[in-house]
Amino acid sequence: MNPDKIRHKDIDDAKLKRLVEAALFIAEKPLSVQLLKRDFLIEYRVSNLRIRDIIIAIQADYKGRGVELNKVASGYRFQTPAELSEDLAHLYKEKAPKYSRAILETLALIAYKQPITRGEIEDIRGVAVSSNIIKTLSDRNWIKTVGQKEVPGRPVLYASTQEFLDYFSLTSLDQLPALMSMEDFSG
Amino acid sequence: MNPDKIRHKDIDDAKLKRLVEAALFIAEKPLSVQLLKRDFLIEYRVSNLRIRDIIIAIQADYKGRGVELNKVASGYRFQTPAELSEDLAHLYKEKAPKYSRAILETLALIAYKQPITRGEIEDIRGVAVSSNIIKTLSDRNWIKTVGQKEVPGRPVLYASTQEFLDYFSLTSLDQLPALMSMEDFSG
Amino acid sequence: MSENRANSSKVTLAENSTDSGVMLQQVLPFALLRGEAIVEKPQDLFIPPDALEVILEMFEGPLDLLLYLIRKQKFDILDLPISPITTQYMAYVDLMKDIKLELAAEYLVMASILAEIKSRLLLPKQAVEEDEGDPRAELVRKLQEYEVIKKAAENIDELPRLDRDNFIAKVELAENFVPKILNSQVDLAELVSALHGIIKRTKAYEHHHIQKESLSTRERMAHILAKLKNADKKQPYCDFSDLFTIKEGKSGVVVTFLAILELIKESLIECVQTKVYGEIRVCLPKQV
Repeated sequence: MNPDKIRHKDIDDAKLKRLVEAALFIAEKPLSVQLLKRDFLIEYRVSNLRIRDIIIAIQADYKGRGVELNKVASGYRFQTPAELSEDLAHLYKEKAPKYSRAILETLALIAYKQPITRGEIEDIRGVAVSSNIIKTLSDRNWIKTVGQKEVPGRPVLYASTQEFLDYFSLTSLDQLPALMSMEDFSG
Repeated sequence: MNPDKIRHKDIDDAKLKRLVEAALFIAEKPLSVQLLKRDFLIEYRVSNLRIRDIIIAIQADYKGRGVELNKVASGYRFQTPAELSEDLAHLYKEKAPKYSRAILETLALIAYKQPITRGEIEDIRGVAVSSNIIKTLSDRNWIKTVGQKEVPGRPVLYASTQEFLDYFSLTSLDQLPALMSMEDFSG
Repeated sequence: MSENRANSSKVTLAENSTDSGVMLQQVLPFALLRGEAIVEKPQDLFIPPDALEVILEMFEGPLDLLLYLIRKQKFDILDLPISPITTQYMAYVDLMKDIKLELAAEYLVMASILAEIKSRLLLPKQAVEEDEGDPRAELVRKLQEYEVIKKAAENIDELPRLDRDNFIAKVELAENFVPKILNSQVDLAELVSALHGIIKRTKAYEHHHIQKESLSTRERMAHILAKLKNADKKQPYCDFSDLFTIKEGKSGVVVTFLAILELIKESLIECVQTKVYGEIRVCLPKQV
């Protein structure tokens, strides 16, 4: 088809702006001026320059609003402003994977045997404690360092935190469940 | 966790408006006031009434623009206004599925006569309702089962869903076109 | 369309049909074909079987076919002329049979209903009991009920639809957007079971004397260490008496005292007394 034949209708600025705005909102991908013309404005006689002016006008309209019209490599698209990302993150909550056995054992040892060094935890568990485990528990604010042990290397001592108690609805550590009695594992 | 504990930060109207606007644009589905509160505003102390006022303000802002904020059954969503449909539709014409009369009549019976059993649908239509029809409507989430009729065989009762109303941009069942009245039968 | 095919009411050309067509014996009103003009079929018109199939498939069942015939002839549905309607209906059914269309059972059931109503209407008036009423009433009711739904379905089809008439606005998230990760949930029982796991694995664990009673002491030990760690860099110590809280009572004092003893034993703190009977100061061990 001859595009000149199709592009015959006039369109006023108000209608053009509505149409461009709608097109940018419903398109699956960023729209360039060319794509806008080809896919949404094929029936109208409208210059690239005019489309560009309309886009600039729309960009101005959305300054300081909940969405903004940005230029990316392949064209224009509506995006949320960077400042809102943190607040919007709530919608896309993702469940973190369940804690591994290693994390739970490390946490248990810190809770029941605090203050305790990483070396002591490794001694009891019989395997190395990765930095990731300590980081995970620290990031969660469940453990904290409470000093250093006066042994060679001055290793850091770990203890549980108030947040740890709060999470498990405990008022103090002695509310932690009693462990099995000594006889149970003396054999 | 106690939600009252989380909802503590104050938020001014300008920020609230930006956030609600952004949330409505990025959400995958229509957002009710409740959903907005739960998923986007959990950190803020904000009343339902205030959110509703903000929504009304946003609706006013978008009057005559390329998209408008509409209320449908399950909440609010931004969609293109009917006046632009013709200009926008030609690109998407192939994408919109067509539904057979069998499907539409079954859907109409479920929408207007719910709760209704398959046997009752067959009775009114005068033909058997194939499992494919029920499956298509269920897969689209337009119908759901809402129990069993206390007659021999305890057949399943079908009703329409919010997604059905959302798809047709309706807020409730009473917005469905009125059924033919008796006067329409003469002649 | 595919739903139509699966519908048991469908009328389909029988497979391997060798009929090349059919010569029609009588005038039949024909349907709108895909919205195109009504084909008023001359008597000798040859209708290709495919076209017939399309026409007949337009009917959703016997009620739909009857409604079509009634509307086409501008009959009054409330005063249904059974005789001509039955004749025309039967002609359609015969036609479907003639071209070996697989005829849904419902069409034959309707044929017998029509025949029965017709025969009852032919009975002398006095033979019909008063309270039996109009034999057509039930059929008329069904036709009306079906027409209401047929029209409702057409109305639904015309409602604005997503992706056809309405389009949902979509907005991308900002580049710096990071989804919020919810912390994993831990059960207190899991924690205890983790520790039991260690105990079972570690024979040497008997030395560790983990008991409920010692926990308050261990907690206090951690508190004291934390307090000393956070102490002023210029005065990196605590007065011994400051470690006790009178409000805790005797048992609290005992716990604190045990904690201090345990900390000294493990060389985690040091106690210094600068003068006789002077205040005892507790501090972290001097760095080497």
